[in-house]
Amino acid sequence: MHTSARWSALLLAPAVLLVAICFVVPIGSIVLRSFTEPELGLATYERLFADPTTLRVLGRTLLVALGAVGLCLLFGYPYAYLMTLVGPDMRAVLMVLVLVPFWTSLMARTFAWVSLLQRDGPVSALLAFAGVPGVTLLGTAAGVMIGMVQILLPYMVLTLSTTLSRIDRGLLTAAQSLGANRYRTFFQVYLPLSLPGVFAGSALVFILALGFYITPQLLGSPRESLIAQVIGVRVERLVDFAGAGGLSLIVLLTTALCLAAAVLAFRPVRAMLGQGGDRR
Amino acid sequence: MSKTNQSPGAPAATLQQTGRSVRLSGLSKHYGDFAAVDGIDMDIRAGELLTLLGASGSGKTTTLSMIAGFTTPTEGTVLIDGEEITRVPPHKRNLGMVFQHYSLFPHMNVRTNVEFPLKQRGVPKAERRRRAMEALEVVELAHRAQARVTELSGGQQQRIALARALVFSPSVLLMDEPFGALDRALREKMQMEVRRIHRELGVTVVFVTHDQQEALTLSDRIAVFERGRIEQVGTPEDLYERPASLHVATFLGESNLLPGTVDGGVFVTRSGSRLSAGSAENGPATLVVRPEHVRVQPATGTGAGIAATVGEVVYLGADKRLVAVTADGEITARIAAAEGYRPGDDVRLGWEPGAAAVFPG
Amino acid sequence: MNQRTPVRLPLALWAGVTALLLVAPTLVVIPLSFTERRSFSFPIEGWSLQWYERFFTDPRWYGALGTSIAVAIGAALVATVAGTLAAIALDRARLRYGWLIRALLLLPVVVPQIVAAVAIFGTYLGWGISGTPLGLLLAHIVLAIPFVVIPVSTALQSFDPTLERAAAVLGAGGWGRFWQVQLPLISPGVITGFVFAFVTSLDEVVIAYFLQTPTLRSLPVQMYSSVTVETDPTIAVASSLMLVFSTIVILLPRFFAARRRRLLKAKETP
Amino acid sequence: MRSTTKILALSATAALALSGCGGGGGESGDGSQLTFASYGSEYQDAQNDSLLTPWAEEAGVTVTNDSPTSYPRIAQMVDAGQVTWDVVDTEPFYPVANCGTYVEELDFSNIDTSQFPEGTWSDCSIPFAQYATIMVYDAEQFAQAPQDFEAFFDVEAYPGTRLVPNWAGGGALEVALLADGVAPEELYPLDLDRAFAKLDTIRDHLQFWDTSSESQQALEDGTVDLALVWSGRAYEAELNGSTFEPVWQDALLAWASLSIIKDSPNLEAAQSLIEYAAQAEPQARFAERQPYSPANLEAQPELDEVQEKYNVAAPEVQDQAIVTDVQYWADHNDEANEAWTAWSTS
Repeated sequence: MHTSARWSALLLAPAVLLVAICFVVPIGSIVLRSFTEPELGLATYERLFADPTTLRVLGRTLLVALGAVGLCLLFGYPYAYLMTLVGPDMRAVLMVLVLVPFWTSLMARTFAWVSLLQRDGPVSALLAFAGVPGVTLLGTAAGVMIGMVQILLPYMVLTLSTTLSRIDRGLLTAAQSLGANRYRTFFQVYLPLSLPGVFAGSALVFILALGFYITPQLLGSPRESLIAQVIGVRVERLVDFAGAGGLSLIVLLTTALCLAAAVLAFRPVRAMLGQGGDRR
Repeated sequence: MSKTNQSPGAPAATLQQTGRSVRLSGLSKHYGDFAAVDGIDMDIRAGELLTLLGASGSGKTTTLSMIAGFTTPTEGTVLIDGEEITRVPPHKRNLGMVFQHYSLFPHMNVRTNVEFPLKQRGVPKAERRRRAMEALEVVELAHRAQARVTELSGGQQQRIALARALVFSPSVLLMDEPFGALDRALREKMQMEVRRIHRELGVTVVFVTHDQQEALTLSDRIAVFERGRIEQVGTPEDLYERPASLHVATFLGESNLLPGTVDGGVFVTRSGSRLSAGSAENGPATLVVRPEHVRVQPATGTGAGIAATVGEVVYLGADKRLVAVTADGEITARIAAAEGYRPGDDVRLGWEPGAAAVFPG
Repeated sequence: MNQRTPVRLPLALWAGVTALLLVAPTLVVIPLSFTERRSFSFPIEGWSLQWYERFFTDPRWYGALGTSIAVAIGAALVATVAGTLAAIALDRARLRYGWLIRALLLLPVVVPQIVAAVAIFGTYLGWGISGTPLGLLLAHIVLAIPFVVIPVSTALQSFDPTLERAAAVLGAGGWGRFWQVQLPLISPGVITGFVFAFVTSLDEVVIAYFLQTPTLRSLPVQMYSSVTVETDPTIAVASSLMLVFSTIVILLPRFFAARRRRLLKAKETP
Repeated sequence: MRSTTKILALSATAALALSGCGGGGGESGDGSQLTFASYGSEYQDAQNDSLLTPWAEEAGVTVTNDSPTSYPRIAQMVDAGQVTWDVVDTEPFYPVANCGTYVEELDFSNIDTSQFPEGTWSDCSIPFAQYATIMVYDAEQFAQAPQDFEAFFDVEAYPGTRLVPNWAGGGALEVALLADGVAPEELYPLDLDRAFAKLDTIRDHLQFWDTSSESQQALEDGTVDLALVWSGRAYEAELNGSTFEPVWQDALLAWASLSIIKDSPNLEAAQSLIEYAAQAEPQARFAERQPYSPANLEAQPELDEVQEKYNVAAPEVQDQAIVTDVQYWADHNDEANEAWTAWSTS
């Protein structure tokens, strides 16, 4: 249906105005402060890049986010795939298993992990039982990763299952009837068809992982600090809004760069994030 | 159809009506430099079934879209019963429409789909239900009223779509390649159904297709589209017997084409045979003659005509198809089944002067 | 449907591990909420209801719950309406700068919440809405909009536009087409969006932390404060209640759907 | 469109009604109101019972509480000219570092500073309670009690995990230098490079706490073996059955600092509250409620046995304690914290 420009402007207005005024203006002003304080110029950035923490933590954040994406796919894809194979009742059960943690407060889940991963906690006991005694995951990179993956996994599964449930299983039968074995069918037919979901889910998880604050704060040690925590320190301990604005801009640009790469490389992501026009 | 012999799908009285006329005047649609439709003038008479026939990209679908109101013309006007509706939005045009892929609402059942247009018109619930059931009876699917649309076959879905398009007695029914997705047998059955419903309800139908056989079967009149223009409008017989252009002649039915030149009322084939050219102007031209108008005679006879050798004879039941090889290429003829020509026989081909048409080019 | 691919054992086992990872950590909060000691440590030696009593008698806790739910409902409603309308406009009109608008609307997901929190706090303070319900509501609406736009856009991509043409030519005006055809068909996306938005607001800590006043404190902020200031198992009560509440909300409609399905099946095969 | 606006307005109203019309008061400026910001929870409750409520009754002022204390929040408030807090409880360095910029100078004509330990008050702040950053050790783990901070760095004699505060001013830098042989009187200005070098020798045995409750939790759960914690948290942990014991040698004294936010709309009432808070009685009442000791050494709180054990105001503790140099921290907080972050995140 053709829609006049005036109508679309009217439909877009509430969301666009809300985001622009209540979000972009504040972000813009803090980023602006990184260029205007203490005086107009790039002093803030010289300061930030002279500090070895900036690049080190930024690199670590990217790696952790990638790791989280990988693990979420490793756990999430087979799970979402299974959801398409089982009957409606079982599918409902599997869906509930995803939605319940998704709905449970992030604070609560992070603290559940604290108590699970602490020294002599249940996970340590389990590992000791499995023959690896004396391991404490709290305060380690592994602990942070476990917590992050558990929190991000529902986002991946929900995004994937939307895509996977739409894939016509008849195509698989067709491919198999043409002589492809199960694995070839999966890798040559099913997997390519599921890529839009994989990239949408990965992009979502990656972006969310970049901004993780509470989980690494509580499950990790300073050695696992991510960029959000460093920004937090800038603001809360140093009351350095200019520096925080500068770091924010760096994170924003990094994210934009990663997204741009994903968008350029993969059409499905472009379809999701780009113009809604090129459907089908 | 006699009144004592009504079929089970007899029309409900409420659906019967007087169709309206549609006039397209100077209608154009340009996309940048490209003219999808290029200045069309056409009158669609009240109650007739008119087919827009053409290859894909010929402008027939864009024209239908402008009648429906989905596409705004760049120039020109659309009038229904003399009233201009060029800029009226689709939902205020009171047209029925059937789409190629049925476009039934998947979240509604059969009956609520058919009730949909009545609901938009504020028809009370009880009457809505009654009329929907009547429309479903017309398409002989009343017994599936409660079914989910996804449970139905393609043919059934298209009949539901037809019922939905007719239930509110629209002045004009638009059909956009409605049977393209159906198999051949079902398509022919649906064509008969449309003919029946059109005849019984008296609605004006504008039917888009690229299938010339379908167009010939269904239409009161056919408009042949080519490159955004209408080449010819007429009854199937007009078009078949008296094509206005070489394109129309070749697009509809089977034709023999003979290239040659017109010189003072005489058509000279490349090999030198001289035939009547009627009133065609001098210059390079093509002679067109239908196979059933080609007369085949034994070569012994003298008289005018083209010398040929029988190449192939195919028995078709009611008649035979004979392919004759001439110095100007193959010419196909339909001959009576009783005729005993065999491949290799020398024959002489001819036709009544009025049966062949000569077009420049 | 009757032609199912057999589920292989390794796949089922792996999915089982995943399910355990998803659910087990959440369940640990339940026994923790009944602990006798003021500690999060295991094993739990004595049982007590004192933390539940505390949750429901201390206005800081039950008040925070009320604030959280009110803000989450408000934010989710507004974000769902605004986000759905925007997604529709972006889907239909091939706007020249559509991608830019889409990027703008997705921006709140990209920006780390600590940045958003500090920026929003500073700016809202200047506008006099920091520490007011309106300020928190606006921040959460904005944060939730992307979580509506994404699923609704996805739903719109699978929406057949000729259905809308069909509805139009059958007499449905803009509103009719929207309410009777488009919205029902994209409703799974809209509902997902609402749920995402609700959860986003309910879960959000950092911005709410900066915008808080003692009278406007959301449950996550109360939990965070409680945990950073004292070791208080009431947080386990709060999480257990949220867990039970959300499980009920998720399970009920599914339970009814499953029952209806079984009833239908029973009817079809007498 | 119109309905969107309506829904927006409706939910805003609903949220407003449900959350009980928030927004701290204190902007009236007629002296009948005051907003007090502190660290929340039972700590702030105790401040209310021992200090704010008695004062408010006496002065006829309505007190609004806000929490937690947040430096960026103060900065934003003052910079935006929208000050909603009047009196605030902060770390000691803050009012010294921001005297005259983010906090008001105090009028000392009605405040007796003679009873405060030297160095605990400034032009812009008074101490309300004191505590110490001390070393604690797991008595079940180590038969031989460690005597001083050298033990903290001796992983041979005292193997195990060490817990330290995760910010520069938390005390780990001072402890590292003292353990490395720096004399207490030569501690400031801190030699950061030397401190980090010393800390690096036990880097693999270190864990960090950001909030004091984390440190208390660690003591109660026994997840560490030695720790630098606040005395009050060690006290709470002992009440909950922890097996950690304090070492008072070279305890780093710190205190809760009260000051007035710059451009406070209720300056007079704020000054009156500060004057009241400097007195012995409210400080004694507070010490009875919380594991903090009075900063006014005239105060005579009635303490039980365990409270007495952790009483920082006791003469024997005061004698072996080191007072944190707030002027150093006021001047070098940013620099030291940047260095700390660079070190701790690597």
